[in-house]
Amino acid sequence: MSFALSSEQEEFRDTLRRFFAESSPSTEVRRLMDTDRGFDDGVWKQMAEEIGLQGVVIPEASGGQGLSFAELALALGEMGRVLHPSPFLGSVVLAGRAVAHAASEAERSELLPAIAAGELATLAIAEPDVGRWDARGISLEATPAGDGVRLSGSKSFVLDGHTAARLLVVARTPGSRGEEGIGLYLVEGNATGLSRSRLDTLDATRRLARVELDAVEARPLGDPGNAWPALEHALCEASVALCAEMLGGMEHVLETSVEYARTRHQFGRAIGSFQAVKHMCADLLIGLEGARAAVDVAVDAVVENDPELPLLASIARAHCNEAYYRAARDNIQIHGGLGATYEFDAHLYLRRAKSSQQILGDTSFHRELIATELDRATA
Amino acid sequence: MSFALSSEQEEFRDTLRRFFAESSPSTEVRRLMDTDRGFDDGVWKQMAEEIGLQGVVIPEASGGQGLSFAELALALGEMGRVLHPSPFLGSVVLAGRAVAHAASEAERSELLPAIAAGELATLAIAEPDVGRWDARGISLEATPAGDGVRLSGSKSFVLDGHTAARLLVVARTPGSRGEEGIGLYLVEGNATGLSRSRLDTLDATRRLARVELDAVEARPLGDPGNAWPALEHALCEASVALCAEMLGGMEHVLETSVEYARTRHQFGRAIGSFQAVKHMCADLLIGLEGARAAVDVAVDAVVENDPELPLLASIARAHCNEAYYRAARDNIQIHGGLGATYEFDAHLYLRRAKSSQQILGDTSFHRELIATELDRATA
Amino acid sequence: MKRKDTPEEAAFRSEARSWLDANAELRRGEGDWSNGPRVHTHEAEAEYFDRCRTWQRTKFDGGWACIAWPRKYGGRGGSAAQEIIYAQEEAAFDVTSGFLPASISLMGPALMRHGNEAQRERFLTPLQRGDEVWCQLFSEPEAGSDLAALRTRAELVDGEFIVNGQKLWTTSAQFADYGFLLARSNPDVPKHAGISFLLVDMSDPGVDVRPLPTCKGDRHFNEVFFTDVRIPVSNVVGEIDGGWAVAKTTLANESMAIGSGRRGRDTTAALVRFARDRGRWSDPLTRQRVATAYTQERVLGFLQDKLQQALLDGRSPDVDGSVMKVLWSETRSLKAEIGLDIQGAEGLLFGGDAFDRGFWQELVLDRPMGSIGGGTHEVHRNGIGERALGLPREPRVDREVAFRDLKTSMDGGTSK
Amino acid sequence: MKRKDTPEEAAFRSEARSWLDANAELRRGEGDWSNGPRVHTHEAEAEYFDRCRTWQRTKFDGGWACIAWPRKYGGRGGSAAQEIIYAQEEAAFDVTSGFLPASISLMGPALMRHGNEAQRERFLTPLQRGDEVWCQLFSEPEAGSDLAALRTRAELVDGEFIVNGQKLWTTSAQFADYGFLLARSNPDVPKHAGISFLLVDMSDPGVDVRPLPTCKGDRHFNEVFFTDVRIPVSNVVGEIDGGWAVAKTTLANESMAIGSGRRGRDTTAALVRFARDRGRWSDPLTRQRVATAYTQERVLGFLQDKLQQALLDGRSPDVDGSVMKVLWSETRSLKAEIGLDIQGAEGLLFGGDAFDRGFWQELVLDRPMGSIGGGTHEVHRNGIGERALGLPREPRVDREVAFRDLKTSMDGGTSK
Repeated sequence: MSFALSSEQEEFRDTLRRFFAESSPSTEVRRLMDTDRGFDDGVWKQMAEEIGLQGVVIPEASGGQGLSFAELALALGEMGRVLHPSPFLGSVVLAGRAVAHAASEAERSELLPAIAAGELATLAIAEPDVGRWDARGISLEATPAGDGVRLSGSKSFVLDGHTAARLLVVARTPGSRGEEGIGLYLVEGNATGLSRSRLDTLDATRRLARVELDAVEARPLGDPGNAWPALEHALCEASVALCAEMLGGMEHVLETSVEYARTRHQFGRAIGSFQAVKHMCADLLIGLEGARAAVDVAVDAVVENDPELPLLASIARAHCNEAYYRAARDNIQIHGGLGATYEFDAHLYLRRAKSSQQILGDTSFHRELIATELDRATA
Repeated sequence: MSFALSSEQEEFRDTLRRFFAESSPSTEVRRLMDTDRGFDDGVWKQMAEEIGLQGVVIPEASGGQGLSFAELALALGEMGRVLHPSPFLGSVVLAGRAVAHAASEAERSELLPAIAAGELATLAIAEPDVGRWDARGISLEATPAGDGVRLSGSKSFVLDGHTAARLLVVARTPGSRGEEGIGLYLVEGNATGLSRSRLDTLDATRRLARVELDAVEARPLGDPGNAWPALEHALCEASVALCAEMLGGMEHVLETSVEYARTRHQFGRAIGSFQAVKHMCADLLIGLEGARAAVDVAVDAVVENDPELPLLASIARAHCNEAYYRAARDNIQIHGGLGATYEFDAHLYLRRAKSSQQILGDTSFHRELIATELDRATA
Repeated sequence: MKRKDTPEEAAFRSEARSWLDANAELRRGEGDWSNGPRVHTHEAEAEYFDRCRTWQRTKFDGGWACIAWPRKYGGRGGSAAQEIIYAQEEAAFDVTSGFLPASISLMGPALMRHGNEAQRERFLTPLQRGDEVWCQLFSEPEAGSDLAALRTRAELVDGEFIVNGQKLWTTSAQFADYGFLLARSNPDVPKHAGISFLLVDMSDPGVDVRPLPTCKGDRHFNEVFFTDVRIPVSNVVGEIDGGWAVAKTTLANESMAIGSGRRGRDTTAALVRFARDRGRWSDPLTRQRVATAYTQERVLGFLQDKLQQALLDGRSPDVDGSVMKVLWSETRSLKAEIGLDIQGAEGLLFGGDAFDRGFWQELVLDRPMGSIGGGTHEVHRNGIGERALGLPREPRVDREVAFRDLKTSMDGGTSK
Repeated sequence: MKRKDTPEEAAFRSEARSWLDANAELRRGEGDWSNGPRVHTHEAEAEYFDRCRTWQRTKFDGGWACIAWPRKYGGRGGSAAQEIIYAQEEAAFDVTSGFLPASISLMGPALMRHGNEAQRERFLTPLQRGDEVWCQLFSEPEAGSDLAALRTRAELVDGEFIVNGQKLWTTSAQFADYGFLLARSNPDVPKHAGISFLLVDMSDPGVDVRPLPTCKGDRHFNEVFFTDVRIPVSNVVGEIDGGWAVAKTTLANESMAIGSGRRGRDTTAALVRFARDRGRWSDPLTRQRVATAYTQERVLGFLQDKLQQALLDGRSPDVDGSVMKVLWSETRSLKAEIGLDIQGAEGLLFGGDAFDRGFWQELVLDRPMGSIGGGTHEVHRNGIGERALGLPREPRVDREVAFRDLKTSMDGGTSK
């Protein structure tokens, strides 16, 4: 396990911290919350061209930096700290990892360079009402048509689905069930029969869309009937990436709380000298220390290709979901009246924390995955 | 609703408080914990003969005092305060209320005077392993034999089942299911084929026994095939009575905590001036105030024969189960090292609180009953 | 199950009912105007506020506005029990006075107890009629839980106070004619001893009211800025520098009102219907959590009943206001969490794209209104410990020091 | 997944393993003697204690007792990393030194840092060998969280300290040859400044050891009474009246040990098997709760790994000992509650009549050993806030006052 950062990693993190502090101050985040696209094209371009962030885990041969998942996790942590609004999670993590695991080598060398260059892709998997990020939740069927297939149906909760240039749609062969028959299909953003609409979201710093497909032409990627294991792997990685992002948010939230508790005076004393506030902060640190360790271990499991990854990813999610939400909630409480205003950023972190609990499978979903692993381990 | 006590009720409560303070000091409770019978015959006799407590809700015509359930609840509260060990809950509440609701008038005039006089009866309903206090949990069958029936099988968690002179056994007609076919059967303590053994209990101030029946002769009471509604009513009343007892325990526990927090000094200050302790006490008061109101309302529902009784009884249980256990646990925490010793009584209340959660249906059982009521109310 | 009315109470109840029948419509359950504006534009809120004001006037003219107030101050000279009976009856009708009764019940007792005769005569009747609307100007950015640390200055110059400073969390300031204001009139004495309670004309050009949006996005609250606002000495309630005593009267009324008043929408039933709708009502986890919330909701209701019974019986209430407030807020927050969790992925959405128009999402965001507004949970738990349980206070470092020498957040010190 | 050994570490590991193979049996999983006595009679505990002592002696003779201690004090002169590697290997064998390593690691560093050369030479080797067993005599009835408020008196008379007073929560006092004792040598100065750290011979007739049963019924702990026990001045560690500095060295070692050391029985797996056995494993409520407990258990394990890695790498540990301790205790308590709840009515039973011989019931009763023992959760949360987060301390009222003038519980004051 690599609980300690190398000096290169520390430098990488510091560079990113400066970059996002400058490019995503609260004023920018709030400005972008009110735009339709939800992110700044200039900053996105800078990320791709100056830092190569969209290609951080993409092999050098495909135009990426060929760094490890640990660097990707560091990058997400820095974005999470400032609530950086961008299609990074959808395009680089979800679409990028799905392609990396489920596409053929030829397809990878075609698609990954585009992602690395900052072209927007996304993964459309969950469906309206059902809202599950697992094989059970996929009903959309891929009907063979010519060389490719046609897709008809709906997807929802698609990250940046209204702006992505390419959609990777998860669908199943007609009549298949469960984990059988699942495939990954490429749909161009301008395909005929595709309509997409942005959804209003609790967390206005992350864009979601609903996607309707009416006999849309799609191109199968990889081994269409047998893509589930690869997609599951990609989803585990996305969960770990999300946790890394949550960790950054948690760190920011605790720092804010502690700073306020040290400097805000009431009754002639810093409020952090009162046990009610002090112990709230202590509990947040307990949650944060655990989250940090859980993320480190899960990131390491990705890097090492550890077969325990699905369990470790769900453990990280189950822990971070609770710890981040609690931290975001108590951060408001510690800030009192100030925390209750729209102007102060605390509620933006609460919205992010709450939404992070519900995307890519909610807490009870991940706990059930853990229980299923325990079934096996104790059988 | 009768949230306020009448002056007669206040006097009744004060008398009982003095009586139990004198007859059940901690030294006595601890002495009796190590005896097989688990209670003091002399005190039990005094309760019956001097105060008439065993007959408090039994009609005067049957040798009781003919007071209301409110007085019974007050009495249980006083017993709960001092952890008074006696067969009161089993004999007076469970057996007494089962006879009152399920037996015929003639049987009532035969059985209730004995209970009022202090003869021990009990209700045997839950069965080993299954451990449910509802119709679903009853498998024991009553096989017709002559005028009566014969019972073969096991009951467990029977309050004072090893010492009771009479057992009221709940059984079902052969082949019946659910709430159909349930009956109440009288078994004498010395019946042939009956064997009883005391169980070792987490709460050593309350005796439980396992009862084995091998073709034991039993006498049907009331309307044997249709006794479930009456028994359910008796069980609701018993749950309310248990809550009243828990309330007394909670009051004692909070008083102890507050007194200690006011007088124990650490770091040159009373520990109750520290917010960690103060807020713990405040939370206990929130729980206690709620418990008091919930018990008042449920007792009133018994008195008024309110059709909402089952719901109100389960609400009181669900609330008291949590509030008492939390109070007993935090009482130990507030007392620190002293609270962690065997010599100090705090753990006796913890054992009682924990056990009170699990007898007559546990918290999740009562929550499910509440949810079922919500089904109906919102259908 | 209800406590039975005495014959006098029954007669009063029926009188109230008859008057209500004649002057109001029964609630319909859906579309009642009294549930507040559907949309939160300034226009919709202003229209709603007008209806509230009209209803308050109707009540006053009928003799039902301030039932327990003395006749000489425009009240009915009735009892607290009659007030409750009237409220029980009124609850069946599609009427509300919105926030007005809150400001009336905060301001009225303070004026009756601490005001002079001239102030009572001038202000109490228009207050009850809703002709003059009041707002409470207490909280400040630097004086939250520690209200007495307020810094808005009131300097006495030539028989007038000149007020400069900022208040916030002021409900209805945008509609108010007058405000009751706490200001620092003497910084050279300990903080509680240098505060005056002043009545301020909100139409003064030096008063600037700006909306203060909450984290949920609501715009009920305001910030109020004072620039050289002149207040005649005759508008001081109580003694100059003795305003803290007056403030305590209004604060005591406030916390009881929060926990005991609002029953609002029957959200557990809504939760069950919602869970059923979402196919989650058969899930044992959901059932257990909803049962837990319902238990708390009912227990809170029992406490509210208990309080009312005590008032009806003329006993002093044996339920602590802070207990009710914390329980109310925690119950509301628990239901909000369940409502959001039931939705799973749909909980990501908001507004028009969300179920129930994002009602549960908004309730989650609204938690601070219960856990911070009206006093933080921490302050209320202190109160429960000290007032209700008699636990000792913390050592105080700010009692004996002149206000101007107090350590404050602005010193930037970390006092490590 | 494991961090890879350096070649030196690998060599050391294999050396340790060979020695262990030659001197101990592998764990069998069931019936290991090292899990502690099956029954809690004094005889069984004494026999277990003897085995622990024998194993400690074997380790010492093999050169494995105190790997990181300097050679001149009987240690191996090795590194912290080697200590961890040895412990990792030893974990596979059915051996334990019971409480001895704890008292060695509390006493050893204190003596090395604060003791004089004569004391080190006299005590350190028999300490490591388990030839002389030590107990810690710190806590008192009046000095719990506030240890420095201790009242056991040590009066200096003719070059000897005469000790009178009472200690409690003393582990293994019944088996101990020596104790390290904190006593009040000067009551006329503030409380931290008048304490001495003394080494006491437990066989002194003035020392009376009595068992102190815990609420669970365990008899591991003792009360120790001192009546005119004479201790030569040569047995003072550090300065007279300067014992608090020595105490702090031992206390810092203690809290880290609690959260990081005990992995013990893999209780989540036991919980799953138990739930399955009781027919409750298909219940979604149980599955979710067990998954929650397992998450905490694993996260705690990750933190323990992180700590070990830091030590192996020679970095200073970036996990706070109090964080580990609170998390450990809360996880244990959560599992206990689940284990009891799974049982439903069977949870009413105890001992032989209960499932798993009442293991879960006992674990519930044992909660205070985690939430109070080794410092209450409240004290640890203060520590996390102040030490790890830099939050300011509370105003202290007991720092500048002579010990004899301090307000104590015995004054009966309520300081309202």
